[in-house]
Amino acid sequence: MSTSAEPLVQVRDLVKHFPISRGIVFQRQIGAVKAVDGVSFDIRRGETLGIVGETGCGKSTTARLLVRLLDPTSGTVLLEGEDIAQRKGAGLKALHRDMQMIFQDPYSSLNPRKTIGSIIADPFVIHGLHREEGERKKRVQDLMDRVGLNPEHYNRYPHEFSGGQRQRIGVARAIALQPKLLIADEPVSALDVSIQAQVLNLLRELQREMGLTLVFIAHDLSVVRHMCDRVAVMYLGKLVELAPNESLYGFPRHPYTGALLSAVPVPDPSGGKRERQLLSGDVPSPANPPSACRFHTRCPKAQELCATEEPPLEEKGRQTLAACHFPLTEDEVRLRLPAALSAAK
Amino acid sequence: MIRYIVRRLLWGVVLLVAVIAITFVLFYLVPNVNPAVLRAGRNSSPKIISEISANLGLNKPVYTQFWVYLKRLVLHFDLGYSYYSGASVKSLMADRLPATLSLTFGAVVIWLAVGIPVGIISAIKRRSVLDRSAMGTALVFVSAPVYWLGLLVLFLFAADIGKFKIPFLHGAGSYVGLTTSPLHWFESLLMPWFVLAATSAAIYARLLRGSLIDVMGEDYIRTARAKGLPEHTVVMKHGVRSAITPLVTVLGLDIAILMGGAVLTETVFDIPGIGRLNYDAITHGDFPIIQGTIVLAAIFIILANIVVDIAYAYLDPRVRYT
Amino acid sequence: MSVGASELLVEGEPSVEAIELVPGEVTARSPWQLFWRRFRADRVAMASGIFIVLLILVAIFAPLIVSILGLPGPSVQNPNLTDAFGTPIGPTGAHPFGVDPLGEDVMSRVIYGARVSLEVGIIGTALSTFLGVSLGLIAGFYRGWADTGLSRLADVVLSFPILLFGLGIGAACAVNGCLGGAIQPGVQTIIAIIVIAGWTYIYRITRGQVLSLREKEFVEAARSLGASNRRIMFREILPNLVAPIIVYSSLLIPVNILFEAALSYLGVGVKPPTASWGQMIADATSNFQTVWWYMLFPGVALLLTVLAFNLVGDGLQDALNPKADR
Amino acid sequence: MKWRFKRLALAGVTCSLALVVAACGSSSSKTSSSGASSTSSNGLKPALDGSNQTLTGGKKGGTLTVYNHEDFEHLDPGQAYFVIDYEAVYATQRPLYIFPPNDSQHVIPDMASGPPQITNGGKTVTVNIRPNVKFGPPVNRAVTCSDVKYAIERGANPNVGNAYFPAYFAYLQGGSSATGGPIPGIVCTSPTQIVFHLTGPYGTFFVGALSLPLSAAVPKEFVQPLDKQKPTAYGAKYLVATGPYMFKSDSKGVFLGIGYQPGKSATLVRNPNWNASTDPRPAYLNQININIGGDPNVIGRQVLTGSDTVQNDTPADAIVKLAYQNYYNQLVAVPGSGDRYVGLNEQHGPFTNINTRKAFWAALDREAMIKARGGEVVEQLGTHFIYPGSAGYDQAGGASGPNVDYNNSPAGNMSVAAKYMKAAGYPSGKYTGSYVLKVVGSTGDPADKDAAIVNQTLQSLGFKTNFTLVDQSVMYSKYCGVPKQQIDVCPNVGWIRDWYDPQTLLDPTFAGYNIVPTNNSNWGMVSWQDWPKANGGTYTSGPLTPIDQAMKTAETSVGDANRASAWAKVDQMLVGDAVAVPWAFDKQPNIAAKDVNGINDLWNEGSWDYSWMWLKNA
Repeated sequence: MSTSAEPLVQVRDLVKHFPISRGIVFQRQIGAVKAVDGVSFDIRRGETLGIVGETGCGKSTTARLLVRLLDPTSGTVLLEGEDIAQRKGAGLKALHRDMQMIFQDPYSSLNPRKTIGSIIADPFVIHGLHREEGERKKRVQDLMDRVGLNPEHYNRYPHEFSGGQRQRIGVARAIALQPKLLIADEPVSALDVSIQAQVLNLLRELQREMGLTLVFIAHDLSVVRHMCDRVAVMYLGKLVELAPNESLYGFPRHPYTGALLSAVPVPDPSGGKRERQLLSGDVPSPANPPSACRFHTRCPKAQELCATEEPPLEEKGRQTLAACHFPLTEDEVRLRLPAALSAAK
Repeated sequence: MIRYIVRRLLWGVVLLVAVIAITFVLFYLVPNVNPAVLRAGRNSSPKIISEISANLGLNKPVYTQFWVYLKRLVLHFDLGYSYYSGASVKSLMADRLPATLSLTFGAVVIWLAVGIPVGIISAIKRRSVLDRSAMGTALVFVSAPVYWLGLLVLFLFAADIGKFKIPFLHGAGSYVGLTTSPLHWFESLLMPWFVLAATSAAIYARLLRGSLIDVMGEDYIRTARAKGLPEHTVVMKHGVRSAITPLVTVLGLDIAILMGGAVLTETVFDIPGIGRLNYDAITHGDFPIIQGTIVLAAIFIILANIVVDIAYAYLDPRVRYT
Repeated sequence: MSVGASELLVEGEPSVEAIELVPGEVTARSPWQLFWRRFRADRVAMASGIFIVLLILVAIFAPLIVSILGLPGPSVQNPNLTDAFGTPIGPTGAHPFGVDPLGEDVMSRVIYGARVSLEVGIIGTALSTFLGVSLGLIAGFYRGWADTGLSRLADVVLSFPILLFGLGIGAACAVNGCLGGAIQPGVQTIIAIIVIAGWTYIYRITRGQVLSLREKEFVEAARSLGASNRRIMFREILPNLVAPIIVYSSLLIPVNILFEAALSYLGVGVKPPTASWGQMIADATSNFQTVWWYMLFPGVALLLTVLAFNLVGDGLQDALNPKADR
Repeated sequence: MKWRFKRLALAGVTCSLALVVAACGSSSSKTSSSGASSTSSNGLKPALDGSNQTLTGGKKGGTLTVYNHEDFEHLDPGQAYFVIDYEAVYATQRPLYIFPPNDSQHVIPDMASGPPQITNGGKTVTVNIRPNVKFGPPVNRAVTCSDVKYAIERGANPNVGNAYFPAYFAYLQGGSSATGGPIPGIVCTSPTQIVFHLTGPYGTFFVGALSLPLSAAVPKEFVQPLDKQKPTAYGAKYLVATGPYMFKSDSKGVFLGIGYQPGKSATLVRNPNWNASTDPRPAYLNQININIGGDPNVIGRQVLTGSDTVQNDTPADAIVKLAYQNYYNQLVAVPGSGDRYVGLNEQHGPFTNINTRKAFWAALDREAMIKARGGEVVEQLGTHFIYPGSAGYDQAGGASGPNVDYNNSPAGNMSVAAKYMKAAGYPSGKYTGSYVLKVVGSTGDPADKDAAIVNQTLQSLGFKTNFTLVDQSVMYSKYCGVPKQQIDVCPNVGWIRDWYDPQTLLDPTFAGYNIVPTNNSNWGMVSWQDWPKANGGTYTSGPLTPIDQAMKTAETSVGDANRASAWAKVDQMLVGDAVAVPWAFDKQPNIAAKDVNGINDLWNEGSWDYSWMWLKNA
């Protein structure tokens, strides 16, 4: 594994708009859902990057753009310095060997008509690896063993497995090609809490053993904290804060991050009181997002400037990047998130 | 809502023009009787034939003929003249429509009156002997060709030729208009109505039973029961009302297709309806009538689809106008 | 249930969302094994299935069976079997189903008639299913213009009064065939009509299912593995369509058999000397009150065949979707 | 179901139609020489044949109910050409001459006041017109020569399109180029005298054409404006009568929707302007109600058991049988209602060889074909082409026909067939080539049965066939009547004469110079000369074949007896050349209620003549 300082992936000004069209015979576009609207960040080799945000904020779209399940409206994704949008044919296929994904729903991510043996063998078949039947089967069973499945269940169908087992199947499929980058899109949100930890531990284990770079997407900040080195927070298609784990949880700067943290039921050893910062109103429609700072309609600290000028994502100390004209102060954090600040200390 | 209806109507017009164009081209390209030859006398000279061709506009290119046809259709609902009798297609169809409508609506009444109760009872008494025998009978009727059923009924019961004559069941060819003699009209249609309705009654009973069973398993039915409503109220008010919605789609289309001519039934019972007209025209290669009846039937079908969509939206609030 | 009234010859809109193989007991049984077990338990459907198998054998070995029964061939004319007015004789020991006005043996013709019905029912259904599934896959998978175009085309086809249209085509192709002789009159023409009219039902069902399947994560998973579109369509999506397609096409078979019989009845389908049940019934209409056997037996054969296919179709549906027990 | 096209079906071709019918009730198909009354081979006594019907002593009054399964085609005397139309037209219109019901070979004056004078070597025909015949309402004036002249001239107008004008009225000077305007060959020398100038010595023959409805006077000032419409509205919406009856009409002469509901019914009432003293017809009935449509099986029973009613179409097989067995006196089977034969293409394929044609003739089971049509009560074995009731029938061979071996086995004789196949160059006695015969027959019981028998016979001779059935009109107008289609075998063709003269029977069907690119009625392309293929000409040049030569001679022979023997000779040549295989002479079965004194027009397929019949209980 390369240890060069160059990030594994560089994301620059990534935009994805989904057109909204209407018409029976001739369709015309009448608008667009701005799912991802200008996002830039790096993924460093070997790290685990968390991406969090509410449902619909664009995190899953971002993940799909990273592995080219979607093509961006504009912007670039560089893998080891090379634009993945340029990949075609065999090159594109090869790209999929480097980047793999684990999906959110273990029920729908496995084809109910195929045995798990053939599901896990798919990557080999597609990429023409281990063509010999016996060898392929052995490889698949190794993988099953490695993710904690009984290799003898090779011929069973997905419906015969529990949710956690299914997610392990998904993991086995994703690591079969030994990718450089593994993107886990809310891998445990559909699972029972008791099972979640097992799957998370499996992922951490694999990351350590295989030296994987992991992008971990979640809407649950506590899960991310358990897994990640750095965390990116998204709101309505924009990156609002990007910080190392400790910085984010210790001293969130963006009011939105603050609100998210304040909603997490963190056990508070200090027993002190805290003032919950509740988000008012609904998330605005991504088809028609608010001007300038998109959070200004719901932000407790919003001022006139926020509605007219978009704040850049910039260094706010402690390696934290945040896009906010009026970031949270230490006092505010202390008042609202006493546990957070104390944990960081 | 208005926008939705207007858009559906516009699309309906497009569909209709497509149907007309396809039939036009198709029947133009395939061999049929040359109407000019038909009109000309025996051993007629090519000169006469070409004159008649010119009279009928047959010497013009297809697209011109199509355009003329369309123009007359839109401006005057003029569908041309029969190659055979020279009568206007519009008047021929107007003349035949009452018989077809009589046949259709009588049959619809019967199949709903039979199919719906049977469907409901079968669903409620699911797996009972009653249910099983009703559904078994239904499947037999679904499988029986309507014309054969017609012959069989005529063979057994017709007042004129039947083995077990039933005096008021007049046989084939006994149709008279409603205005001529309401009683005779009614009696002469009894057999065709029942024969035509048999298959549909069976289908509707099966459909309704299936969808009622699904509906009765829904949560809101359980809620209604829990509220202590009497069972028949639960079934009729809550169950049947929503279970019947899918039938509306089928019903609209069925009526439309039959209004366009119940060819088989009209043939067996010799009822002078649109279907018979079309059938005779096809055997004679009388293109204007073929085209006219297909256009009429297509209009019914397209309109029915639109009406059904709109009705569906009323009946099922989940459907949105998009 | 999707079989339309025989007069209508049009299906109702598919009422089934998705027929899924529902997990049964947790054993290492494939969905097909589960399905087979359930189907086998359905005695009516099994009996119907056996009837159909026998019928297919009868159709294939018609010449053999006719000679074993000691019957004359289906087109052997014998004027001695009609009286001075041309009225044929009724059922006798030598001619169990009687003879027709040409002195041809009705039983022999009923046996040979199974060939036409099955050919049209099975080949017509197979072809329209193939076309419907292929186009449905393309439209549902690629969406966009392909979808718009194909769906609009289906709308147009569904706006036709199919029976009237079939009558027209049947008459038009009667002598020289259609498309410069590429489609021969008779069975081929009927199959062509069935395919032209019938693909839309399967198309709509397939398209709908593909539209929802393509949003499933296993499709994304395959794509993220680098699978090609073709592989996704055929290896990921298609296997999930097999069950509903089997159910719908099994219910289309009886509809198509009735359609052939109706066209032949109306005189534009299969024509003599080829024996077809519908054509025999048509032929019998002019004298059915005296020559009742000529009307009765082909009709019964048709009824039983269609009924058997309907029962098997119902059985398949129940076996594949035990929730919808009917 | 069985429908009966009456006369010349469309397009002028036909005539063959699906009628069921049969022959003089009597003649056995095998032996008897002509119509008399031996019993047939199967011991059935023949049905009544109408030959001894009484025309006198009727009672006046009453209303007759008529069942027509089929609808009318044309009621305009200028267009009418089917038997079904003739029945109504001859009751409402008066041509110059008519045939009395009992006599199919001699005309009597109708609108004419006396017999025609044929002068100038047969090239001029002069007819005097009755002075005191008035048009019915709303015209109400006396008929004059110019009304007759216009009636004939409009036959050439494409908007009218008379079917037989080109065949018979082209003999008039200027007739062949007429398109509806005045014809120089028709001259009114006075309001009551009309003179026809012909291009040759065709006078004897031409007089027959003056018995057709085209010569029935129409009121020129009333009809001419209607004839400008395409097609004419005369006969479709308006009609003016000259005969004893008229379609019920309003004061403007509109009968559509009043006296005629297409597909439903028609009503004939007395013409108030008709004067019995000017007309040979007695016209006993007061009114005729015509019901259109209905199942032939049902109609038949209603008629047999009802009163004051007749069936107009051919009854269903089962009804004929029922009537014969239980209502013998209510059934009439009128001989001489057409002939049927199998057309064999002499210009393409295996049937260019005369021996192949003879082999097929020998092999064909003509008795089975007749049986399929209802048996000998309604059919007579066809043995040549001039059928009973036509001049020349006996000279041409009568019932048994020419004594040639291929004609002597009505049930088919495979050994004779094999002999001719060998002569044709197939030593095995069966066809061994690869040619696939195109066989186009007509749908509808019983035509399809006959076609199936023909197909079976062809296959038994070793031929491969491409066998198809289409509607009869399509069969004629699209296939058998179009030489370019090169149909090899037409099993369901036939012809009905326009009147007794055999020219009306043989000339359209077998003359090489009558072959046309469409609407052809010489289905076997017999005597085909150098008809310019595919480009629409008619016969132009080249030496006449012997058959054509004989036809030309016969066409110009003068005098009934001479004509009969000249055409009989043509018939014998046709049989000798096996140009087609005749298999049936039709008899027309008609049924009436027992209290109806039905009168059949023997000259016109035995159709009912409403102007002569009466009700016994009137």
